[in-house]
Amino acid sequence: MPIEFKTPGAIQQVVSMAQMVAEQVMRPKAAYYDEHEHEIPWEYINMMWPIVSQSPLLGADDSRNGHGEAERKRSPITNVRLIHIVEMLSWGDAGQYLCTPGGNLGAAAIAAVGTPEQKRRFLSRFQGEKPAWGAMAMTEPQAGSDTSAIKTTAVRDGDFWVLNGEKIFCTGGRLALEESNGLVVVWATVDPKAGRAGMKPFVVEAGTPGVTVTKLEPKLGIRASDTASILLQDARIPFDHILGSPEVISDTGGEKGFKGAMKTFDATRPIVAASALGIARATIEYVKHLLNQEGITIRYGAPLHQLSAVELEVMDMEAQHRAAWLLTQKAAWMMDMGLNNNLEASMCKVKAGDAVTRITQKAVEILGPLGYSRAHPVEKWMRDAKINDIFEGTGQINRLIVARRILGYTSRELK
Amino acid sequence: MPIEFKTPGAIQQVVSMAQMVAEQVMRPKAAYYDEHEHEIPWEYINMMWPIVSQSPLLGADDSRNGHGEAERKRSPITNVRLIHIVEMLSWGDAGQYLCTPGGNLGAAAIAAVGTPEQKRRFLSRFQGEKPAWGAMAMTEPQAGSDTSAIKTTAVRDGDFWVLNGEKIFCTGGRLALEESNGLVVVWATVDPKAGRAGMKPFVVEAGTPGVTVTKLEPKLGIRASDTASILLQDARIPFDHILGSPEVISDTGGEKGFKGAMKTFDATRPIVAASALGIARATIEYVKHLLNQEGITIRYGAPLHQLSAVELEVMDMEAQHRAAWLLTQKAAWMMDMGLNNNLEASMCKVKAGDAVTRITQKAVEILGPLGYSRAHPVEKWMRDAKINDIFEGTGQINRLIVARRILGYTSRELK
Amino acid sequence: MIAFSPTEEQTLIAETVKRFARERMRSVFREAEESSELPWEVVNKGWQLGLLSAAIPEDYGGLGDAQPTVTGALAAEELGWGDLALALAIMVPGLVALPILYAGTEEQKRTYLPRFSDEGYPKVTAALIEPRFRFDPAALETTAVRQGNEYVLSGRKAYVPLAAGAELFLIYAAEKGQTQAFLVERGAPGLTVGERERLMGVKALDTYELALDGVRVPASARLGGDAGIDINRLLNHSRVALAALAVGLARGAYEYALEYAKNRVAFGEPIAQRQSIAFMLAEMAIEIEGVRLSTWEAAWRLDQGEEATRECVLARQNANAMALMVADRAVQILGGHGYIREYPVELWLRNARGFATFDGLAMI
Amino acid sequence: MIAFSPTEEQTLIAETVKRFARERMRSVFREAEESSELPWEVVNKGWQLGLLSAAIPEDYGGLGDAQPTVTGALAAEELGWGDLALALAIMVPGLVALPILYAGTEEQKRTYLPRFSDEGYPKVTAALIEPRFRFDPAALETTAVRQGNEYVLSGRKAYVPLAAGAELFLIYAAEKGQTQAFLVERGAPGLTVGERERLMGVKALDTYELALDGVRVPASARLGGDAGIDINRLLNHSRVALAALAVGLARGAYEYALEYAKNRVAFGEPIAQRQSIAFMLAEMAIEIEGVRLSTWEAAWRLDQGEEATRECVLARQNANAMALMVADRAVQILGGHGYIREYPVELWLRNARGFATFDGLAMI
Repeated sequence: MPIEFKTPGAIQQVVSMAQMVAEQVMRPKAAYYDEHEHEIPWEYINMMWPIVSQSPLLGADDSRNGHGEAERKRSPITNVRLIHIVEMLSWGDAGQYLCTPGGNLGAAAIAAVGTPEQKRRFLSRFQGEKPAWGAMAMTEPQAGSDTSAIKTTAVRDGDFWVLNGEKIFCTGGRLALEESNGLVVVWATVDPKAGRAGMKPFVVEAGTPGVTVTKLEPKLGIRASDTASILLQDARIPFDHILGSPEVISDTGGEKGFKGAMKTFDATRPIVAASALGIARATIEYVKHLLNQEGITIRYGAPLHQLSAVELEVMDMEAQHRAAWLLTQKAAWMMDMGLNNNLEASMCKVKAGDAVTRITQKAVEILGPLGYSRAHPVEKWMRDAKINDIFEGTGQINRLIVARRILGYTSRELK
Repeated sequence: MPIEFKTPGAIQQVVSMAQMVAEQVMRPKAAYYDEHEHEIPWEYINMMWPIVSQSPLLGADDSRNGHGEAERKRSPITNVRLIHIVEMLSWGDAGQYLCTPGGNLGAAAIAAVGTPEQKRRFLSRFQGEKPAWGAMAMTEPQAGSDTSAIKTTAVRDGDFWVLNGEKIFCTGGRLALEESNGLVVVWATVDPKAGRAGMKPFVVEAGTPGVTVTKLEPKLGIRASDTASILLQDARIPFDHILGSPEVISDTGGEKGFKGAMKTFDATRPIVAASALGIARATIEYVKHLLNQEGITIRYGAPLHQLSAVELEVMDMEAQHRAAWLLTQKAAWMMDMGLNNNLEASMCKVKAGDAVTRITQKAVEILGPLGYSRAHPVEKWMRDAKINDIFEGTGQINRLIVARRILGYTSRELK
Repeated sequence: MIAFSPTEEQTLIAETVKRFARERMRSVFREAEESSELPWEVVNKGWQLGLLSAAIPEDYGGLGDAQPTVTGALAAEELGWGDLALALAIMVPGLVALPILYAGTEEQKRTYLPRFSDEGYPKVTAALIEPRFRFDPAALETTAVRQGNEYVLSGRKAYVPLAAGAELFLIYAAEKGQTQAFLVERGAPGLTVGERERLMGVKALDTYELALDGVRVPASARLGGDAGIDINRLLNHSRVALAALAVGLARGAYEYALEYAKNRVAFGEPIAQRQSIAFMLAEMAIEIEGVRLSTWEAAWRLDQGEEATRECVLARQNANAMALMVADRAVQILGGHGYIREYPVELWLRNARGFATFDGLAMI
Repeated sequence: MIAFSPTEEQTLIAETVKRFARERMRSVFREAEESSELPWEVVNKGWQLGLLSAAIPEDYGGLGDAQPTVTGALAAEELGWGDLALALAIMVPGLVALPILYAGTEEQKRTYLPRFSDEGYPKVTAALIEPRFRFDPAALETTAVRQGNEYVLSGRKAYVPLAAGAELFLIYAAEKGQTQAFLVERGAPGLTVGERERLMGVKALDTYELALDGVRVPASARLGGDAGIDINRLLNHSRVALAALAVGLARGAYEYALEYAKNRVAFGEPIAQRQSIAFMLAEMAIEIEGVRLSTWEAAWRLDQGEEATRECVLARQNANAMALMVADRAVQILGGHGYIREYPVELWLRNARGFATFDGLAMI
């Protein structure tokens, strides 16, 4: 397969569909959901559910029913297709996009680490009649980037695990636990002394007693999406809700459960990058459109001394956007090829996070009095954008991962 | 004394003198000495020597004869005046400026740590008939920013010290040791196991047997200035050539000798910053002059959408230059006021190093085919500029110092 | 002399404002932002600090500070540290008083200035910005046409603070292509205060669009009489005010991020002990100080009677970029907490981005 | 399909060039720079790799690569890694051959192209840049005026590589305001090769000013005949070549700094174990890869027959900034060693700064 940059027809088709949804369902309501924080965008959800539940459009769902491997082999564009759709939907509205029903991160973890039986049991809900959500709960008040500091415990009690602790920053936690028959994959330690080796993922289903959504964070942007705090008070779940081995496997070679979680980041970081770049593209298009109305078109190739400050800035926006998008496509393509993309996943995340932050912030400035006003969408895009440099690993954490990989250092050698 | 930004008349006068030297002696030969690396700019040196040797114009010289303290009290503008002169001379040519005769860093160390008797004995040469240079030798092949890794040893032998080791990156080492009756302050350890506590400064005079300049580094810029390697082979110097106490004072409270050296950086970092900013100003003036010839003047205050890319860039150059110059003036002013300026000295060094690097690199680009040509001075200024982000503490080391100070961290807490 | 130490008097003023900012502004600013309502009690208290009156010469009822702009910069930094929306609200009367002071006729000064030393917050505002991409204070679309003994004003303004309650408007308009200013009373036929605007930040401060539909004012309403105004001179006072506010906002964000980084433990030690975080903080500190000094210099030059356009423009431009960089990094240092509205840094990021737009929205 | 894997053939070519760069270019580049002399043996060897011939269709004596620009980008990256001055020297014949290939008449192609598959390095060069601040390839000051069956060329050119030994010049000039190109033989009356230029970097490559004082060429010397040329199309091939070279240069600087940082011990451990250094390296790696992919895309679009001006311009612009950033950081990571000429990074910094200026100095 030679170097090529043509989006395959199969992807173009689904992107066209996503574009229709973005233009006709998401855009018209984007400002509304921004102003009405935590209202649930049911129009979008109900529009998307039939699609998501019928076809393996979005992410890990294509691994359901245990056919993930076969599926992947048949269509080596799963990840490339997915990032294209995510980019398009985020172009529509990143807040609504994050409410897309389906298994999401929760299902991804199950698909990555669960047994075939677990996949069947837990993932079928994402093909049902009603929208359902999966989510992942990792972060705790004292444990952000440092996931090894997690304090939530899972204690075995006969055929059950008893979970206790508090999770924060769980994207879509409310949708999973309160608005659907969904599930949350909760990370807890079975042995607080064992560090990462003791950390295990547990499937917590909606309706489990002792599990409460205690808070939805008020946020800078992506306000349609809920960022939930979840309290686990003696929450009892069946023993076989643990994903992977219940054994605490010590240091070397081990950490399988934790590594499983890290592995899902290799898939999800390009997705976050794609979401960022959907916002970035929306912003660039809007700026260029507005400049066009003012009779300003970008003179690509004009020498520096002829360019206006705004032209140069827009060109830089486009260059950064393009580089980030290509890095993201490559990271996804590598996954599709079955290549280890751990380095590339973090690279594209860093670049996309930087690019979208810079592009949206500059756009607000360029548009002057219009940029800062909520009558135009650019200020919202600036607010939405920033999350992409923070969640699924901050820009700093991802730089650290890139640095370790290029230097061949362990996390002990490069802290 | 209220906030004020008027350069005092006394400083304006010496700056005018320095400007004459810069315009009439330095600028006409700047390209020549750049092309003829390591030729010594005697015109400049001979022009400066009568001034430098007669009046406390340049730096530590005003501390000579043990009258430093009194001098400082009488004229609380010593450091502010000095940075103004350095800025002006570096505007002329940074390479020649670095050949300015006088005690320089060597004398600074003697003035800071030496006894009154040592000051008399060692510093009088900087008032003699013939130009003489002082220098400082700290860096070694394996010890750059990490000065505690120094391997040069000083072993006591009766009334002598015997020095062995190799020093590199000694600015003006050749002028001090081979071209004049000068001196180099050499840092060596009297107890390799004691770390910094064992590090002591020793005065090594020109003509000392066993002391050889083994190499002059070929450099990117500042080519008139020599960056010498100095080999010390059983170099015997009298016992009382040690500066400060010969005792190894252990960890806490101690490190007096080393702290003395660090203290001189508080004085010299603003000087390096000023030199950087002389280059930066020369560059900005040249760019604006050339733009003026093309009929382009900077429209300060025009809205962003009206500015050309070049206008915005020049304005940014000027803003960064100005901020850096004010930081530098403040650091020098604090010294004059007797205030601890350790934080401010590193702040201005970081900012000036960044600013001059960026300004000169951008200027080459803006001038297009002219910028990259050696027929114009801008490319040389870009080459000269870069040293300022490296010597007397790289930008990274100075950021580290700033960070420790603002966070209240020791060097153990923030490595 | 070159010197970087405020006078004792200035230090006292700055300390007073600092205390006010810490005790009064910081206790209400987040709620004010979330509710989009000005806490008038605090604004009135801020007004009663008498900062504007201090800048007005004794002849016109003020205190006649010798370095009004430098002192103003020191005070504005503290107000900006407290909260940008409240700071702008406290400074709104200056948008009318200072142009009168710097460009008004003797009669205008005598008529209007004394009221700015009253205890009661003056119900005035000014309208400069226009709601368009190509807004340019030196080439306004709002026009003033002389007809006999009157001027007729037409056009549209935006970002007019507190317009709903204002009884006196200073309205900038182009007269024969030159920007001039006109004092317009509330209720003048053709003057309509539009809907309250919705902005990204400074939500506690209510701002409005203004429609001018052939508003007639007597010739005497023209600021500066026949001489008119030099818009650039007034803008310089605005530029330096915005720069000082930006320094204050950035200092607040920097201090907050620094404390957070020292207290937030990850991987066994405070995150501030990581070079990536520590270097970010170091650069924030350096940039803040550099812009602060640039702002002081610009202010000092204005007090010296220099035009100082270059210094004012550069200080402001640098301040825009610096405040955005600092606030953005503060969000980054707080990570997830930086993104949620229970912490202040996201608000500082939104407010910081405003400085590029707020022409004429503050003045010292 | 979206795919990021070169073909086996391309990989083979890239590997061959990589070996040549490592073994031949890297062993002579520093001395060549210091002595300002081209190591012709290495340049000839580089020429004999046949990269240009590979891009020329079989009809004209070449090998007819299916993706000539993509393959060219892969090869240029490796040459740029080896050394920029030598890379440019090896690529000089392409400055004549490729414009003929892309814009020449059938006759011009048949006349000139076959010689570019010869073993011997063709003594040709091209002149586009003009020695002035306002240089603009689309608005040249050098003019071509039609007089009967001839064109008369007048003006001044700069940055003309290897002009002293060239026997054929492709000279760009404005004809009625449009940029056209003319094939001029050495010795044409009025054509004077000036003094060798002194530049900041790429010193091994000799470049010259050129004076055109009413140089007369037959009408048939006009590239593309009556149709002429589309300068922008040719510039796109130059932009993508410069971007690829910049990626190669940057990769060299990055790799060198990375190895240095892993081996240089300070404060008890390799400096690469400090976040400040490690993060710099991470960002360098990310930017290099981002520009590489942007360059590939631009090259691919050209191979598809698209105009792709936007992609080519953005790739080059991004490459300029990236190469400068990477080389500057490499100097910074090496500290004092970065500043001295016994280490290569200062050379890479000087060369990196050239990319903004080198319009038309490389082409693929």
